[in-house]
Amino acid sequence: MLLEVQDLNVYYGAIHALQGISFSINQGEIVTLIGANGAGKSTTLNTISGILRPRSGKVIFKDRDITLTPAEEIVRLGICQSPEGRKIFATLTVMENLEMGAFTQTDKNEINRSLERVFRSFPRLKERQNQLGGTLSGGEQQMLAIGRALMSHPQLLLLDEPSMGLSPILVEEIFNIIQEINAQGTSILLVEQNAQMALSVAHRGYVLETGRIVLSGDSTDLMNNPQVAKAYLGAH
Amino acid sequence: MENERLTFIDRMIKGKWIGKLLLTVIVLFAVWGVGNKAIHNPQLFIQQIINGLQLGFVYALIALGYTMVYGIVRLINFAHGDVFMVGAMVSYFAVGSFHLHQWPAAAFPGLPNFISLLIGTISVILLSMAICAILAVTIERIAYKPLRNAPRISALITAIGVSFFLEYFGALPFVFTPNFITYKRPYEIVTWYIKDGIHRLEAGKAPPQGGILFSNNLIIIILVTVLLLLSLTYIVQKTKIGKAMRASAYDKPTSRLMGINVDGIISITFALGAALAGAAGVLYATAYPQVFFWMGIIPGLKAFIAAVLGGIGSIPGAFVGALIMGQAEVLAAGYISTPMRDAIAFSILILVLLVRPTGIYGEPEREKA
Amino acid sequence: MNTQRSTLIFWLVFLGFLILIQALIGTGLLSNFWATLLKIGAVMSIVSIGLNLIYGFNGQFSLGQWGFYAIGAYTAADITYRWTQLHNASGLVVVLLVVLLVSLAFFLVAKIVSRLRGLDALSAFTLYLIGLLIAAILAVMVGKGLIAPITNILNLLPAEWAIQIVFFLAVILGGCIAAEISYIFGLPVLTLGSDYFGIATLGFTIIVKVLLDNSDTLLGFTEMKGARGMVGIPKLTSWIWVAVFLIAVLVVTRNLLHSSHGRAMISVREDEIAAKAMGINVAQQKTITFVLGSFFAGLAGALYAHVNGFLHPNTFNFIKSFDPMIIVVFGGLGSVSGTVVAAFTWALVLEGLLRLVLPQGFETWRFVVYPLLLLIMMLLRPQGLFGAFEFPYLRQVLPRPFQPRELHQPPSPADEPLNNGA
Amino acid sequence: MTTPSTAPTKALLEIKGLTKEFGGLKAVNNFDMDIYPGELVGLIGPNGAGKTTVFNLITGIYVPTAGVIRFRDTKLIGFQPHEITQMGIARTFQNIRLFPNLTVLDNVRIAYHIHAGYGMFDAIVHNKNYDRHEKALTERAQEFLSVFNMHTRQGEIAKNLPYGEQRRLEIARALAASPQLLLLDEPAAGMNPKEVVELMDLIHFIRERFNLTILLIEHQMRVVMGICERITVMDFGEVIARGTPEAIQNDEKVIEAYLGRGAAALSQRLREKRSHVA
Repeated sequence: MLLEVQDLNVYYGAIHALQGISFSINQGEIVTLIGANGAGKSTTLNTISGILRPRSGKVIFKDRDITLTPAEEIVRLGICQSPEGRKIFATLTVMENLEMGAFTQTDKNEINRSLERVFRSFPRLKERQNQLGGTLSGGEQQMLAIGRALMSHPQLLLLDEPSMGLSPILVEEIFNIIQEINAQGTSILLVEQNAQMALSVAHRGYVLETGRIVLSGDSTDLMNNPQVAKAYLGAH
Repeated sequence: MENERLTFIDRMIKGKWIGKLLLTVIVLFAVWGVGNKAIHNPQLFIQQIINGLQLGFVYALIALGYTMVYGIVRLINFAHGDVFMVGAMVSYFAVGSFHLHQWPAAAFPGLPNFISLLIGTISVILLSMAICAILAVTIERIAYKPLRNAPRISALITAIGVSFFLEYFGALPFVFTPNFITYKRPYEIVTWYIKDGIHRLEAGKAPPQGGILFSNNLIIIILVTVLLLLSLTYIVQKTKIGKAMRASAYDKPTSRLMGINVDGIISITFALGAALAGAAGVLYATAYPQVFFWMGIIPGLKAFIAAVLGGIGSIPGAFVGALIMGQAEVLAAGYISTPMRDAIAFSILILVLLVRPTGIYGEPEREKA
Repeated sequence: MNTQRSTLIFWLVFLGFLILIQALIGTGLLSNFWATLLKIGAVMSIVSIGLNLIYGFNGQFSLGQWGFYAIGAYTAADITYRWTQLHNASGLVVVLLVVLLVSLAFFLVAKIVSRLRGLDALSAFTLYLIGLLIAAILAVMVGKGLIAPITNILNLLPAEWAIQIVFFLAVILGGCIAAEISYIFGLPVLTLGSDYFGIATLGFTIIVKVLLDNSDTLLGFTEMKGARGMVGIPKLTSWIWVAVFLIAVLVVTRNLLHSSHGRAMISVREDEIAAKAMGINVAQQKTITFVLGSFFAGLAGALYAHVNGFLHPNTFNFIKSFDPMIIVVFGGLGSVSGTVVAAFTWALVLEGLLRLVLPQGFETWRFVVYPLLLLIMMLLRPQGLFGAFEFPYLRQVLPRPFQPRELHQPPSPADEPLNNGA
Repeated sequence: MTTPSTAPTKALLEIKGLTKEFGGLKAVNNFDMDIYPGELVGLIGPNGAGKTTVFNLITGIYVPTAGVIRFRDTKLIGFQPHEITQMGIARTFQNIRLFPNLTVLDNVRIAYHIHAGYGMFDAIVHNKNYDRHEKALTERAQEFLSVFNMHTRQGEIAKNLPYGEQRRLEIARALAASPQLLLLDEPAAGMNPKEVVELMDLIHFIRERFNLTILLIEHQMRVVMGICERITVMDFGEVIARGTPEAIQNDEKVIEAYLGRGAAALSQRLREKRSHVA
């Protein structure tokens, strides 16, 4: 098991945002968390990334307890997040953005290899490497966000809403790339509003509702689950 | 684009020329006031420009600290001027009590006088820079870091508190005392004058009428400032730490997600800014040889105005703003009114802000989400 | 409802407090030292309430409060000085005329400006400036003729009465002058972004201080004596006067905040763009609040001038201009109760207790201890002493819940959670 | 249902040649649009196409570089945002912009400020005039909240409301300014399908009840195609297509730039691909 989350409880002040969440990700899997806005999806990711501290519960990565490990250390261990809303460093160039993704890497050759890999996946970034991040279009920014996360050469990639605000045609492209990245051996935890797309690429999925996991299972099963279909896939 | 209901008067007003007229009148008035006297006595004018340059370069070093700290934590670090004061004080003790500047001469007696003085002076500057950096990081850890998630004003109030503390602690009799202290320079002042070529001014002699004076101080100040400025620009633009500083300034949570130790980067920023202020402290004290516990307030304030004038958060802005501030202050004092020079400095700031609401190098209108 | 009762209790507590302190002062139980500190506390309350309106409720980070305080102080001091030392009402008459004519000029310019669409702030400022200059010159010219008759009228009254009337008018006029200057200064400056506005207002404070340093030479008011400090101001600020002004300020603030105008003011702090989208004239709201806050600062300055009978430009140094800001943050942004408590605490502890507690020879430690207290306070309670808490009378009471008279057919959210599917 | 696009009535909102540059970059370029009374019009397009900029131009937050916006025969250019709201255009925001620290009731009462009926002086002395108008205003706000089923939450602080209710409050607040034209900026963003259905019901409801004309920016095709009568598609600041939902769905240009092959077909394809990989 690559990542295991055990009975996680997170609070924002008095608000109980995550109420005992447990799930796991196996090596090579794409696992998706779906749920409504405010269900706790991003909170889960940020807790794994070490930005938020849980009040109780554990996050175990490769048999190591990383619950209280600081965020920068977690990146070094091999988990990297591409945050919601892309969060490109608009005042840095594309190249510098990618270098920031590789901040924890010290080996120059390794960085160059990562860079080549990212440019292979996203040739458009190579064309624009000297442009400021803020001048990219929405789709390009999303590519940069994913590419930047890949620069740290993670074993587990956390993707927060990669389809947000993108046109259907770009969503398609992004999801294609997500599958490619996975095929190259990176495990992915995918958080999505767009449940249909998410379930179609994921192996397994969990449904979050107000801080709890209410359903879990194989993505095909989830897709065929009438309740999920009604609430998240928009079937009538 | 034009409104249909426009009358003749409306159309006159539409050009926004009234405000521009006011600005033009003010600028013309100032130019006339200065220019008139400058033409009558061009030597004096050039002398003023040189004096302003010296002041402006010192301000630039202080302003950089304000601007860098503001850029990364959006805090107006009011204690920065007092860090500058500490820098001057450290060099005072280093030179006056410990004769730090003489160590190369003592260690390597064979060294030429010029070289040993140079190394000695550099040591004094480096010591001030180091101590200021340590001080600033300590302040940051104790007073600002715990408030990072509190409202912005809390940190500002703490900064004012720290500023008070440094001043009044410094004023205690066993620290720096509440008195003016005459500063002993690590090197002798050598003055030259320009009149039919450059001549060295003999010590104790009055400069000839119409000669333009400049000293080795001016050269040292400009050299040190340019050197530090270039190193800083290199650090911020080219190194990994500098890029991480810019990334953290733009978005801290995301920077942490990239594995950047944001707290560490903030500390480094404070340290860099304070080191520059420390160097500025030494240079200021050698130029205006008197140190006392309040001395950080006014230069600190001027440098701060300079940083805002240039567009706070922008490094070239701080530099340009400081040069403008130095000139404005000296020219205002020389040609308009000495007691009003602080008021004039601020009036310039307000006028510039009215025309460019985010300073000279500030970001123009950007698309809002 | 409880509003009636809390109002009653508020007034009773206030009257009791007023009488108690007055009795203590009258009987000599409260030394002059502490009585002065109480007055200073009340004065600081007034300045700080003004600042809390501007910063705490309207969201404009202003460091100019101290400048307006200085303007109020010197204006009022000049009026009473001329009355008591020069035995004429020249200050009163001229300032009164200036206030009236400048208001009129502003009103007229505002009429013109409102008709001109697309005028930028700087141009509007220029028009106002022209109006101000014309009105001021006119006021001085007209005023000269009126000095003698008004002095005579006032002299008909008993001397104690006359001086109290002059004092009262001087305080109000001090506030008005501060308000008018804040109006014209705020016009262009309020368009700046938050931090830049703060810096511009800080600049204002410094400019005022420098002008006061040179008041005898540059401005030509020889009686103000520039950097040497103005002496000979009558000590007219009694405890009753400050208490009355404080309560008036409190009531005005409270009533304003509990009205639609107050809500509009707060909406600007909450979200400027959303406020605009709700039809609120954000620029106007900012100006009104800034002027009102500065009016309070002027009042407070005027009262302060007559506490010690001595004014020095160094009192209005920009370092001191942080004091009201510290009080406001210390009391809690957006809490009027907190501001008053903090102001009195500030005066009594910093000026009073610390002076007494520190042993002989350690007086200079006062300002070493003060920032440490400030630091500890900020670390422990960054939201301020009171947060947004208010005492009952000042607190806004929620209206009775709505009783639907008829049943509407709103789209009701059908809440059926998925829990059962787990 | 009426078909206003063919009706001979005059346009409520008329936009001609609207252009806005930011530092030489054309965010909106030569944009035309007419909206007739009672219509529900959709504005769609990829991120950064300039949709929100169009909203900001209509509501006066930006001043256009060129072009004309006419609302009920008044040229809007040069008017301040608050004046435009007072003329009868209200809006919501992409990222909800409530007054976060104020109560639900105050959020609505602020929208009534322009009709407060009493002045500064009345407020300061709390006279009869104040009492009367303040009471009436509060009651109106409360009654209004009850229309949106939120009257029981009047005392709650806006930022503590759940997401869906914040959206509802924002729409309610916009309507409290009694607009004729309502601009909704991505109201369904961040909502799950169930909430989206509720939102669509709500939009239908307010449209009937308040006799509104609505212009809607939205990404979720289901919303746009489901409720809009006419749709304008933008890309790179320019209009690339306009027409009925059916026409838009079949427009080659739109498919190429924006819609793609359609979500269902795509998801099917991705599944096949995955089973291939696995």
